[in-house]
Amino acid sequence: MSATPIARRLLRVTANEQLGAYRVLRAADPDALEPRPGQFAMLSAAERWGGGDEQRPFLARAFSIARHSGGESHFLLEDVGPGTKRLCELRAGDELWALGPLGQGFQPPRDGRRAILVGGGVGIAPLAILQDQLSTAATLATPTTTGTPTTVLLGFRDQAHAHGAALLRDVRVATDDGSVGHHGLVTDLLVAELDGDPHATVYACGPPGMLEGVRALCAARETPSQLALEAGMACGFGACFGCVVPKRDGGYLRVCVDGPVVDGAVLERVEEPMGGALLAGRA
Amino acid sequence: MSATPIARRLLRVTANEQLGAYRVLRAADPDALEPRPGQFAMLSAAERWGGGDEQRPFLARAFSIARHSGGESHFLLEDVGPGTKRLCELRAGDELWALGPLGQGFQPPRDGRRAILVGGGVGIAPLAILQDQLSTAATLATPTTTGTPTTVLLGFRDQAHAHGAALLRDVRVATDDGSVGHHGLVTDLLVAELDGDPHATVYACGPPGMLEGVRALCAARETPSQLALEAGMACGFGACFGCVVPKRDGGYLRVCVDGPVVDGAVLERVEEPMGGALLAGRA
Amino acid sequence: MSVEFCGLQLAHPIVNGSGTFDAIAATRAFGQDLRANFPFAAYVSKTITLRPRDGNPPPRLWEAPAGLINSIGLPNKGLNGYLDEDLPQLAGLRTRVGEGTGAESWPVPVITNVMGSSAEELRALVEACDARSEIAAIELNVSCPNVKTGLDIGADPAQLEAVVRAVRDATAKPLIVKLTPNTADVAQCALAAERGGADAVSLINTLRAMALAPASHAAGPSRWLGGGTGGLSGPAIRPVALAQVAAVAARLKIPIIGMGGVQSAAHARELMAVGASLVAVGSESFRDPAIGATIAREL
Amino acid sequence: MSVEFCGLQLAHPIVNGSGTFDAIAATRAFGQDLRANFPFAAYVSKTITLRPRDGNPPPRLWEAPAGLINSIGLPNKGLNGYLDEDLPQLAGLRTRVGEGTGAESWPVPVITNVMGSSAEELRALVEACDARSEIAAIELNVSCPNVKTGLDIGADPAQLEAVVRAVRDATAKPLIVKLTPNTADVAQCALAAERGGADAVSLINTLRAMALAPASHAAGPSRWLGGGTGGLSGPAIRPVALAQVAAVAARLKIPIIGMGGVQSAAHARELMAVGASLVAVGSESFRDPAIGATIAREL
Ligand SMILES: Cc1cc2nc3c(=O)[nH]c(=O)nc-3n(C[C@H](O)[C@H](O)[C@H](O)COP(=O)(O)OP(=O)(O)OC[C@H]3O[C@@H](n4cnc5c(N)ncnc54)[C@H](O)[C@@H]3O)c2cc1C
Ligand SMILES: Cc1cc2nc3c(=O)[nH]c(=O)nc-3n(C[C@H](O)[C@H](O)[C@H](O)COP(=O)(O)OP(=O)(O)OC[C@H]3O[C@@H](n4cnc5c(N)ncnc54)[C@H](O)[C@@H]3O)c2cc1C
Ligand SMILES: Cc1cc2nc3c(=O)[nH]c(=O)nc-3n(C[C@H](O)[C@H](O)[C@H](O)COP(=O)(O)O)c2cc1C
Ligand SMILES: Cc1cc2nc3c(=O)[nH]c(=O)nc-3n(C[C@H](O)[C@H](O)[C@H](O)COP(=O)(O)O)c2cc1C
Ligand code: FES
Ligand code: FES
Repeated sequence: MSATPIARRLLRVTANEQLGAYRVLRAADPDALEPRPGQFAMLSAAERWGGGDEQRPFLARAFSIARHSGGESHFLLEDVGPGTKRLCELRAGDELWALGPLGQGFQPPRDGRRAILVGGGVGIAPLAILQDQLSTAATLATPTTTGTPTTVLLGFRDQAHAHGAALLRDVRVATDDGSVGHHGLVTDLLVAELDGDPHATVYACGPPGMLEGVRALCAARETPSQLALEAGMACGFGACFGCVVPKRDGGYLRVCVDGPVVDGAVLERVEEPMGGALLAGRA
Repeated sequence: MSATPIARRLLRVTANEQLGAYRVLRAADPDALEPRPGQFAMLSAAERWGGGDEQRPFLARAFSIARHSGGESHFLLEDVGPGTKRLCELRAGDELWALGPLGQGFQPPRDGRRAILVGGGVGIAPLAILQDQLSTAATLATPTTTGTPTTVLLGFRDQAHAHGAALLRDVRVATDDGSVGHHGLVTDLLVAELDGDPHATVYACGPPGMLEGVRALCAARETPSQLALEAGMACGFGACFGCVVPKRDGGYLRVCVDGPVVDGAVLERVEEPMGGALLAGRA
Repeated sequence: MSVEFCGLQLAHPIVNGSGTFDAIAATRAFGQDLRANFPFAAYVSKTITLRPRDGNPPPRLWEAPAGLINSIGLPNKGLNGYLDEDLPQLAGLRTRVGEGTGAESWPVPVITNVMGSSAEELRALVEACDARSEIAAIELNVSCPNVKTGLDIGADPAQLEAVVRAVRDATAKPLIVKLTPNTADVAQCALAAERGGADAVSLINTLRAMALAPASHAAGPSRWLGGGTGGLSGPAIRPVALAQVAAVAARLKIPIIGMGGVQSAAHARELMAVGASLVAVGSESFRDPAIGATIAREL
Repeated sequence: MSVEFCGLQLAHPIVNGSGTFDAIAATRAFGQDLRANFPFAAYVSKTITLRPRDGNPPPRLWEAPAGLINSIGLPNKGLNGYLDEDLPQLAGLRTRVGEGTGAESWPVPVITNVMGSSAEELRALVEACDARSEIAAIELNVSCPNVKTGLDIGADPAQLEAVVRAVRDATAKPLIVKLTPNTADVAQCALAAERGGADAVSLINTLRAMALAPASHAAGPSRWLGGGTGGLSGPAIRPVALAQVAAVAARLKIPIIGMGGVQSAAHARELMAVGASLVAVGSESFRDPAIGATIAREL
């Protein structure tokens, strides 16, 4: 496979559609390399990136490649701050910068294991392209041509977010408020799956709490887990050393080049990156 | 007359129309005080003020109030940089912040002098409202109710810019390239006027070179001149001391509070503010 | 929201940064009403020097990424001009807090900011200010990057301590030392001011900065600012301000006026969280002259 | 556009800032092709210390107005890890200038950036680098705001001169001193480096800065960065960089690598206009990894 060029690509937005609480952004991306599931791109709007009251965003933002087909790249966006807000606003015809695909993607299941995909919130994005590829077994090079048997478990906050589940096929959903599917955590569904048949590989992407749940469940059962991590990123290609998470055996890994997908076994636990010391205040 | 409130007003754009090389921006401004001709407002777009490659504009920008009627303020804009570009882009319905009217406006002619209005480029803006008021003599409190006899001389670069002349009535135009009206400087027209009848007050606004021409011509003839100056401004209300021009008798005046309109006699000359020392470079 | 600061009772903790709000010019622009509705809880004057100064030749301003460079050069009427002409007009400013019938009117004390090129000059300035009842407190500018002397005194802890000590007994009014941010260790300078007898410190002043004329403007590349160099203010310097205020607060017992890039109540709260007692708003007032009042209301 | 710098022949004057481009990681991300098409004319390594360092706990980044605060904490494999594992991979980088048949390929020399907490440590680092032919020049980091020692040496002219003198005769390779911007008078520090025997200076490093966690994030207000404080880079600091490079250039005879907020050829030209011989691009590479090559082409 040839390599991602160092040059950013200027893409033209072809569609930006609402999907419940999310947006699906599509852009013509004929020159992109075929991404591996789990890889991401650094995106920024070509215009009006920055400014506003807080003079942000300044840096590009990381997004999982949700799909790449027909010369278009697809992204699933959730508006959580100035960068995602701006990207959510883009309309067909607008331009954005993209760098990627970047990082380490998911590895195919070994030993004939079935695949359990566990997604939480906007973290379902990389599972869409993963599901596609597992079902055709085209790039993940499994021994079968009929694809890997795949179970998809998705967790959402509420009904508006659960609409995002339409990005994948044959899914089972859990919601925090019980408005759709199982009332509770997606990891409840995972427990039942693993208890039924532990000969699986778990692929997970979602908020830190969910990933930590998945990691711990899999570790307890010695089920292999591949976790797609998130971290604040400045560059996405290993230049800044900003995106680190601690490794089980000491030191840190760079999520952008050593991840975002890592073997659950390399982590002690998945944590929300919390700031430094509390301020003592003054007397 | 009551005073400009310290609070900025959030105005809604009602129209933004092309006028040759310029735009005429109108905004609903029901709470504005009646401006005196020559006063200005500090404007900034409510959204997307800043950002972009150079992270500018940051400060508000100064604009002459070209007219204020029917509860609307009118501005004549020329796109010369990031701030004017953004304002030129505003569409009906968009919002902008306005502070003003600010500064010292034109004084009515004394001793029964007629008024000669001399404008250059976008500097014609404050002459529009001045012409209106001179013709009704409403606020300038001249002894006559039929208005002051007024001659309007406008200079432009070329035909596209000369379209701006439509902002005023009964004008005579000069263009640098001869495409409209007199082929040459607007000060050529002024010389002829003053030679014909020097019992006049000259009101001028335009680029520094033109203003200096007007100042010198008037000074030589002892004709009173009122010059509307420009200077880079951070605040517009005397807070920053940034907008100064040198006075004839030493020291500086603040264009925003001592001007923008000043008596030509207080200046030694009108100069393009040029930067500090040339860089020597290194061996 | 009312606060006590060095014995002064203030309506709220938001004041202006020296040189970024001219109460007299603002009253000309916005009318007498401003005098009863001043947007700040105390009024800090522009820096006053012994003799009048015209300030630097223009251009004096350059818009920078998320900020502003100024090279104003401390124009002022000189001590006597200030005391005779300006101070009487500055006395009696008031600010209003709360709405409707619950609104209260508070006096707005005057803090006079002074700069001198020697301890003697500074002492003369402080003595003269001490004699005037309209002045509630004195701020020593030892940090202005536009004038050589200001820099040197403020950046060297030993010199700074000596200067503060030299003027300290010339006044019983609160003495605030405005520190320079252009130094290796601002906490050392703050400690020196404290040892010298300062009642409070204020920071940060502008960062030394420069701008070149736009490529289109001159035959060769030239400095834009008439003063050659200038000082950077605005949001761009807010992270530096936060670090310096935190560093000073960790070492000092006396109160701190924090400033640098404050645009909102959230920014003011951050400076207070790291240890500022009062927060000053500078450049943001240029964009919105009422921002001081808005921040105070939203705190 | 080719330039000579301390005896090195470079394809053009644009290099990377230390710690803002990892040639090895970039080759993993962008492929082997990068090795023949490197975006910079010289490759400056991230700071290397004697012993390996993990760096600071996360979060390490905060986006600031027109910039970025980092608190990376100098993670690196240590001297031996660098010399044994990384350096062989860094040798042989090349860059291409011009298009089509006129294109020329130039070698990309390696400049190794080192930091030590004492003159002895620095000397050991410099000696080890001197022994390796793959290293073309050595940059001393005496300015990193994240590690106490770096600060103190670089901000005090006397100490700085002593340190540079102590390592100077340990190598015949060009010795570049990367100055700290967090100082009262950067020109004095630069002069001290020059007196100590530096062949060039580079500046500016990041400005000491701080960020608090978003109000939503914690029970009480807390520092965001795992390292407590960090360094500000990007466009926000460009006006400070311009002033400091100009101040140093006015006093020094040795060449200067200028950096700080460079995003375009116009910004690079400004630094060169005030006296920089080379220009380094730091944070902007994060937004656009090819920006070094773009700037070189547009100069
Ligand atoms: C590999 C990877 C893949 C991802 N895939 C997706 C995806 O497919 N879809 C998607 O929607 N998102 C995805 N994300 C998350 C996405 O990158 C972030 O939501 C985005 O960067 C947020 O930017 P923002 O400007 O909208 O919000 P920000 O304001 O940056 O807020 C996001 C979080 O950053 C922190 N923060 C707040 N202010 C600052 C500041 N000034 N500096 C630094 N941090 C701050 C806070 O913790 C805040 O909650 C992915 C992230 C990674 C690393
Ligand atoms: C009282 C007054 C009334 C005015 N009336 C009008 C009017 O009616 N209509 C109108 O179109 N204009 C008017 N102007 C001019 C208008 O304010 C300017 O054109 C505007 O501020 C330019 O902003 P900009 O961002 O578009 O361009 P800028 O980029 O700010 O460029 C304008 C000029 O500023 C300088 N400059 C460039 N970069 C910088 C920088 N970074 N920092 C500082 N200066 C820089 C250069 O000399 C440049 O040519 C008036 C000005 C004043 C003072
Ligand atoms: C135009 C301008 C003029 C200033 N004049 C003075 C001054 O006379 N004396 C002083 O101590 N500080 C002066 N300052 C510094 C401010 O008081 C303040 O310390 C600095 O601008 C940082 O705050 P800000 O980022 O909110 O503007 C000035 C700042 C600006 C922008
Ligand atoms: C994430 C990051 C890491 C850095 N690491 C180092 C370093 O290891 N050693 C060093 O000397 N400078 C380091 N720097 C400073 C840069 O080399 C440069 O001096 C500074 O960022 C200013 O340039 P810029 O504004 O173009 O980024 C680092 C800067 C950043 C942003
Ligand atoms: S985001 Fe820069 S190293 Fe990972
Ligand atoms: S623009 Fe600030 S004093 Fe005139």
